[in-house]
Amino acid sequence: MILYSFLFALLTALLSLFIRREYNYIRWILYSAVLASLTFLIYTMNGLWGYSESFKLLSVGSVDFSLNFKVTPLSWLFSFFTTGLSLSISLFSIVKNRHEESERSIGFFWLILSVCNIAIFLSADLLTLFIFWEAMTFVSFFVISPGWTKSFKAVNYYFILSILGAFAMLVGIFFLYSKSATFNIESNIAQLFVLYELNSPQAIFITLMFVLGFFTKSALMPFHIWPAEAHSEAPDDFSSYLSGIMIKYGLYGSILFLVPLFVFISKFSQTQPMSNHIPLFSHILAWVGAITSVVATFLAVKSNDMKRLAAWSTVGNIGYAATSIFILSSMGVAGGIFHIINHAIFKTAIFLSLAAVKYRTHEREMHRLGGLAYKMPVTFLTFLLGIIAAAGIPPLNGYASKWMIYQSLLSGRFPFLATMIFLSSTGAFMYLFRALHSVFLGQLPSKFDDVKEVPFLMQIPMYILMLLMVIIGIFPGTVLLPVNSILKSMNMEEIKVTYTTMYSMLSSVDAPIVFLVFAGSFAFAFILYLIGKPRRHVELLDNYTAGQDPKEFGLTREMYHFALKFYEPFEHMFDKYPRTNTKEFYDSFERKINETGSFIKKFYSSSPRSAVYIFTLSIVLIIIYGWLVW
Amino acid sequence: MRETSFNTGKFFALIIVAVLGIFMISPFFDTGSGKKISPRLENLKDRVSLHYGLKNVNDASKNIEECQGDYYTCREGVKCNNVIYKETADAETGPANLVTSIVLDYRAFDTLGEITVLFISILGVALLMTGFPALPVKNESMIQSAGAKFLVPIIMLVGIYIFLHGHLTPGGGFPGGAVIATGFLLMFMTSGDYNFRSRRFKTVETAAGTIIVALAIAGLIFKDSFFANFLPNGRLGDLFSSFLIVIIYSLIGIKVGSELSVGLRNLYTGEKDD
Amino acid sequence: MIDNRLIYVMSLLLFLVGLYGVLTRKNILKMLVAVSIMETAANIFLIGLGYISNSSAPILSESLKQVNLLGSNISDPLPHSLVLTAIVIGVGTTALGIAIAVRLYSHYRTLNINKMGDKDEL
Amino acid sequence: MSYNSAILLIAAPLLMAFLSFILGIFNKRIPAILLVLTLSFNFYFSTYLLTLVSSKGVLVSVISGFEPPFGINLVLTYFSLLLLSLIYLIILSASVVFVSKKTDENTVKVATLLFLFTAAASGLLLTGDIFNMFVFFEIFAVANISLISLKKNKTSLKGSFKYLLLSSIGSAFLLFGIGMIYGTLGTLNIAEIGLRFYELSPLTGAFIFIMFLGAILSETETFPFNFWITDSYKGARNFVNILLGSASSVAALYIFFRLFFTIIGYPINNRYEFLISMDARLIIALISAISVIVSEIGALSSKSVKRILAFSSASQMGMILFAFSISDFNSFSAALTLIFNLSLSKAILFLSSHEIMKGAKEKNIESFTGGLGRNPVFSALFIFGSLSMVGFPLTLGFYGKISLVASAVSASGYFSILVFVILLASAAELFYYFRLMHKLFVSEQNHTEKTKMNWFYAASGSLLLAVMIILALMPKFTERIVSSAAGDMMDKTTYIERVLKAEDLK
Amino acid sequence: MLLLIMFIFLFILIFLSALFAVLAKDLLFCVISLGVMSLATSIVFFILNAPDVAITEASVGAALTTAIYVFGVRRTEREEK
Repeated sequence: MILYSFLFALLTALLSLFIRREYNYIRWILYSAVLASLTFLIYTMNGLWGYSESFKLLSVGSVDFSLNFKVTPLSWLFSFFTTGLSLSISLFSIVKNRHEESERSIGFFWLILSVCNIAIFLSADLLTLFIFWEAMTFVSFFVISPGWTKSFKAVNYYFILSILGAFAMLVGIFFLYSKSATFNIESNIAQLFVLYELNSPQAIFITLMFVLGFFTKSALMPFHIWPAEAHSEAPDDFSSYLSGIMIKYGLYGSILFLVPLFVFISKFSQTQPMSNHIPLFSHILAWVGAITSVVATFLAVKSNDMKRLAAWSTVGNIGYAATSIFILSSMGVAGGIFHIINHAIFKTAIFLSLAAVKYRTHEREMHRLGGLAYKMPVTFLTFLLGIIAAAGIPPLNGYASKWMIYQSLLSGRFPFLATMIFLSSTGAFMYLFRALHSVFLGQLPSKFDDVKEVPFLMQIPMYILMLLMVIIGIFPGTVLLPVNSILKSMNMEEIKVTYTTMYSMLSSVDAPIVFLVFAGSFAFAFILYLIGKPRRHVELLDNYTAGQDPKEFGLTREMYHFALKFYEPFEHMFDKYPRTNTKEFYDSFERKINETGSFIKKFYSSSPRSAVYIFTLSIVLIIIYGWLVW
Repeated sequence: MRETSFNTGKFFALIIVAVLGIFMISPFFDTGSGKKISPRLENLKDRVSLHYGLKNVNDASKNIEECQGDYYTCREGVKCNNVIYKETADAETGPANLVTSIVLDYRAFDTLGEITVLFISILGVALLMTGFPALPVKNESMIQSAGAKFLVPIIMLVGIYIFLHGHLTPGGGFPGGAVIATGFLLMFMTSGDYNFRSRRFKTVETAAGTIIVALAIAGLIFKDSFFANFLPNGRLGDLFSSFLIVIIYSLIGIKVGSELSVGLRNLYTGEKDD
Repeated sequence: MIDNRLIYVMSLLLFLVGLYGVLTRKNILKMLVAVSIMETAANIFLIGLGYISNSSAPILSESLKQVNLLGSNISDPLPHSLVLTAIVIGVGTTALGIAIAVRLYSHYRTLNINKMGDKDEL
Repeated sequence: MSYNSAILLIAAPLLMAFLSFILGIFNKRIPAILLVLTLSFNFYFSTYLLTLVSSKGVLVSVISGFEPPFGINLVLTYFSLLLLSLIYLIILSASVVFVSKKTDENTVKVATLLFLFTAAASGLLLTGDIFNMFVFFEIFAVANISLISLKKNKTSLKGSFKYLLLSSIGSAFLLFGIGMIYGTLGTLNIAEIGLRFYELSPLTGAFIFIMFLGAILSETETFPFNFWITDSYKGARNFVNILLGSASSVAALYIFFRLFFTIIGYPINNRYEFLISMDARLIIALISAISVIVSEIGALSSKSVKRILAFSSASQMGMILFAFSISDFNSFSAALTLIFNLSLSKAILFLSSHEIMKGAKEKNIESFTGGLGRNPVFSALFIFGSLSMVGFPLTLGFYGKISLVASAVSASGYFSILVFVILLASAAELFYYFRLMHKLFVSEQNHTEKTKMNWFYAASGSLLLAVMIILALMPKFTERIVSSAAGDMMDKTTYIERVLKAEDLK
Repeated sequence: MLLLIMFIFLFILIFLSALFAVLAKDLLFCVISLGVMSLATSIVFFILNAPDVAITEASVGAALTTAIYVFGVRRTEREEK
């Protein structure tokens, strides 16, 4: 059933390539239909825990390649939410890509990507996971950079890092396979635990390989540079997919493989070093997550491009979730999963609204925008709710998950981690509010006078996402109850939660009450706004230069737009401290390789004599090596 | 390259050559255990060529088949019926010249490959020299051309003798062909009016090649083995003996002769289809 | 009375001379000459493998009625046939090499190999 | 019945080579048609023999009527026939490309060269005699040199001259090695040498090993020995690239296998000790790993497409040699899968890249720009080929790479470290292939009109693609092929027993 | 004994002519000394009981190869620059 639906989707993708450019919208409607049916299929699998499918492929040597799928609570939750979100994004894309000049291959690859996405979540063993992981990496290359020279440079970071990570994971998988002779996840975890008990350095090496694979994909330190490049240069509607869904695979892998392993170690191990009741390794990874979130926050504050800003915000949120997951308490894991799903929703909303802005204005730099709230109210509202959720302000869903993360950090006695998360959360508020203000509030540049709201079909996904944010905010149990069944399936203690109320060791929150309080105060403020003094519309120049022509002072319009260099004073505070530039590091590495390559190339096209010379020299070297060995 | 680095190149080349030389010489003065190359060869007892010399390969291989599982001592216990010059008739291979019997009977397939190498390299030369200008012809002297006209028939005759008599005396298709080619070389180098038609030579050459392969395939048809000797062998040492080998050697001689002439001509004047 | 080892050493020396030539000469034709020397060296080595002192050439004649059962009265004929093949192969390779050299000369107007490194085609 | 008619695989192209030279005088099309016909015959016949061999085991075909070890013989093993069918397939596709070209004064000669190339490849893969192998090796080298130099421009001449020098030195080395074997063991039959190689003294063994190494490594495009590749690939004509990159590489790998694993051998039981065992394997593994790294880096900074493909070919060959050096059943299976992948997809890549770059002034990466719009069929072929090359999941390359990693990791520490390095290096491969593919997707403002499609190219490309897809998507079939061939590679005892007609060697 | 002396003499001749062929500046001299080497080698082959090879080497190696080389030299340049 699962595989046939995949084949059906792939076949549809292939057939759609033959649709003519004039009928682009048919192609996208087809994709939406396929995605809808896939969503429905996954929905019907709810509760069929343990349902599995297996397909034998080639067996080369001793390795039997086969595809194994299995439905577990974890895989169901992730696949259902991600597919549903991609369905809503695809509705947006129908309109965006209906023009003749838009790339027709994006949709094709995107549908394959959606299939890979479901397959990654449903895969029952490590080999299947790796197969679809790699396929996803390869295919996403073409969607991020569908033949744009600029986006090619951006996608490089993503691609190289992902590939290196995937290969590291491959080595890890096969090191384990050579010990356990199976790809089954549970038995491999048990095998790795045995290796840990034998205290062999191999165990740490294998774990490190898996960590590399997962962390490169999820852009944790020190691989945090790619989202800013890739998300900002990807097609606008795909950015939301990339940021909302694809960046989560690493965390999914961690929950699938690393968390059970560490839990196992913390419960049964006699030999491994512990710190704060969790294995040292896990503790270090939690710190990596926290540091990532802080670093990403600072970088987001600096950026002037709205998509870039949202990308850095994604990295920061991934950092929270990673920290929360790796402290290994039930509350932490539940909070992590909850935050992953919430982040998927609100980040999709943010990116979709940014895409809507760009669809109408073709502008990405924040200081060239402004005052769009009146022109595009629905988009504005989506963005507003999105950043409220992202900043963790009640009563939306981001609040609920952040609350759980703080609670788990505090109850697990990780004060420093909690401080760092608090810090970056505050920072998130700084940059997100700036984005809201620069893009939607303030003065409307005159060139955007005739900007309209996006078509209705593009608004539908925004409505859906707003609704989701509010509903999950009020009833966190809708997600947390399935999360509880995940915890149960992972043999962890369940958390205490009802549809409306969350309980932690320290306190409890009743979400509807919080919502009512906030809704009441908002209504109060709105009434005040209505009965207050009537407003008068003032021209931009009147407001800023008292009616004088700025050209007399040698100024341009951009220079007195407040959004340009918004946080410059804040950045000056850090001027004294030395900076490390990760991107520069990667770039210098690339330059080194290129220099070596040119050297080799030059050697290859030099004269025949040197060819003979090196030929003989290497034979002599082999002889000398032989003399030394024997 | 600058003068200094050039000298370093020479110096390192000397070192490389010295190391390689020491390595390559060491097996000849090896005193370790195991089989090694003998400083003085005494006999051919443990070599396959002993049976080529005795012309009893079929017996030897039957013997090996009989004493299965004991392969090592098997070679030495062959019942020996060696052939005698001018007495043995219908030996398993005809020529009195043992090298010829190897070249054209025991290891005839190598020779086919050898022909092919020559053919393909002359083909390569032709391809490379296509459309290349001819060498300037020097003013020919009377003595040269007259001497050549006198010499060439003799050279040709010697060549033909060498390959026709290859089964009895030293020589054979390759040296014979080379001698013939030298004759043609002399012809077109000395006398400018000699009309050298490459196409004729090529036709003769490829026809000879075709016949050789066809004869080999005929062996496959008649005797169930490629290159099998399906003509009578006659008495060892007679002029009229081992007919197939004489035929094939003559064909090889014709082929190599015309081939090398064409190759030399190509180098001399460039390839033209005339 | 010739020791086989003498032949081996001689062929090796010749081989090394050829190798040195290939390594150090910068003229294409000379490199080909050096390669020819190497091939000749290999041929001498092969012939040396089959040489039995105080024996005769492997041709049955009036003076050599038959080969004795140990095969000690003829030199090994097999290497001879191998060398025949090797010589012809050597000629073929040489001819091809000369043709390439001539063509190269027509492109570069020099036989010096160091002047053939191309800067334009990187 | 006897299987002596297997010689037709060599004799038919040889006969046709001579015959087509005569027939070409009348009509220049005849040799081309004969070429395709002969190759089809050879392909059919080799697959027929393959089915025969798979049911009856190793078969021996005798030449001149003298049984081994005295006469020359052909040995039909599953492995050699499998590779031979593959090679025929590739030569067939290359010759279809060649046939599509306009006839000129060289057509007949080039057709003859292709015939002889076929014969040489058949001889190399089938022969059971080491000196015979040397002869075919020479034919093969000379054929390659002539084919490379067809274009007669600077690059191709230089490339072919380098190839000539390296292969001449290599063949001198090989001759020394063969002489040493004959001088000590007194035989030239590969099976008998393999049987008795352990008797040799260590120094003699090392001598032979080094001589073979020098002879073969330049053919297998391994790094310090492969300085001919870039100029040769760059300068050669299109169908020659296909032959060089796919057919020649496969043949070279086969010779490598025969020289190092059948002759020098590996342990089967106590009888066949791998004389210079682990150390020799480590040398090969080390060299191949270095080769992979260097050629990947070289390809990364290259601009010319053919040069990139040449370097990539070298790195793939390095990977296959690495798989050989591990030398157990799993790694041989991986090597076979990689060989299939290398030969088929490299042929597709050369073919399609040539068509995509048609009309461009400089044959570099930039000429790929907008290929998908200009030339959709060949761009699609190129994308399929390179996806298989880089190991997109569920393609042949993926299976090969993964099983290589699996076998290396389970072999020993040394190999698992090296395989890690190789994997990291092959990430570079992904990078440059994706760079090329990305260029195909770039849509230009000024839409150039579509290039006229060459149906011959498309036919041969889709033939290869079909084979690749069949191999990747028909698990039972591929599994049977790979496992029987790998089993055949492991089983040296049967090879020796069948050739020497000795049963129960233990 | 006579054979040995002759052999050693030829050996020295071969070695010297090979060295000369490699080291000489004038290409024609190179080629001619290569021919001399081939001729001496063919005599060595004769001494080593290989008359077939001797004849082949004399006709193919000494005569033909030299001719080919001479053509090569005439088509290019004689002096090494």
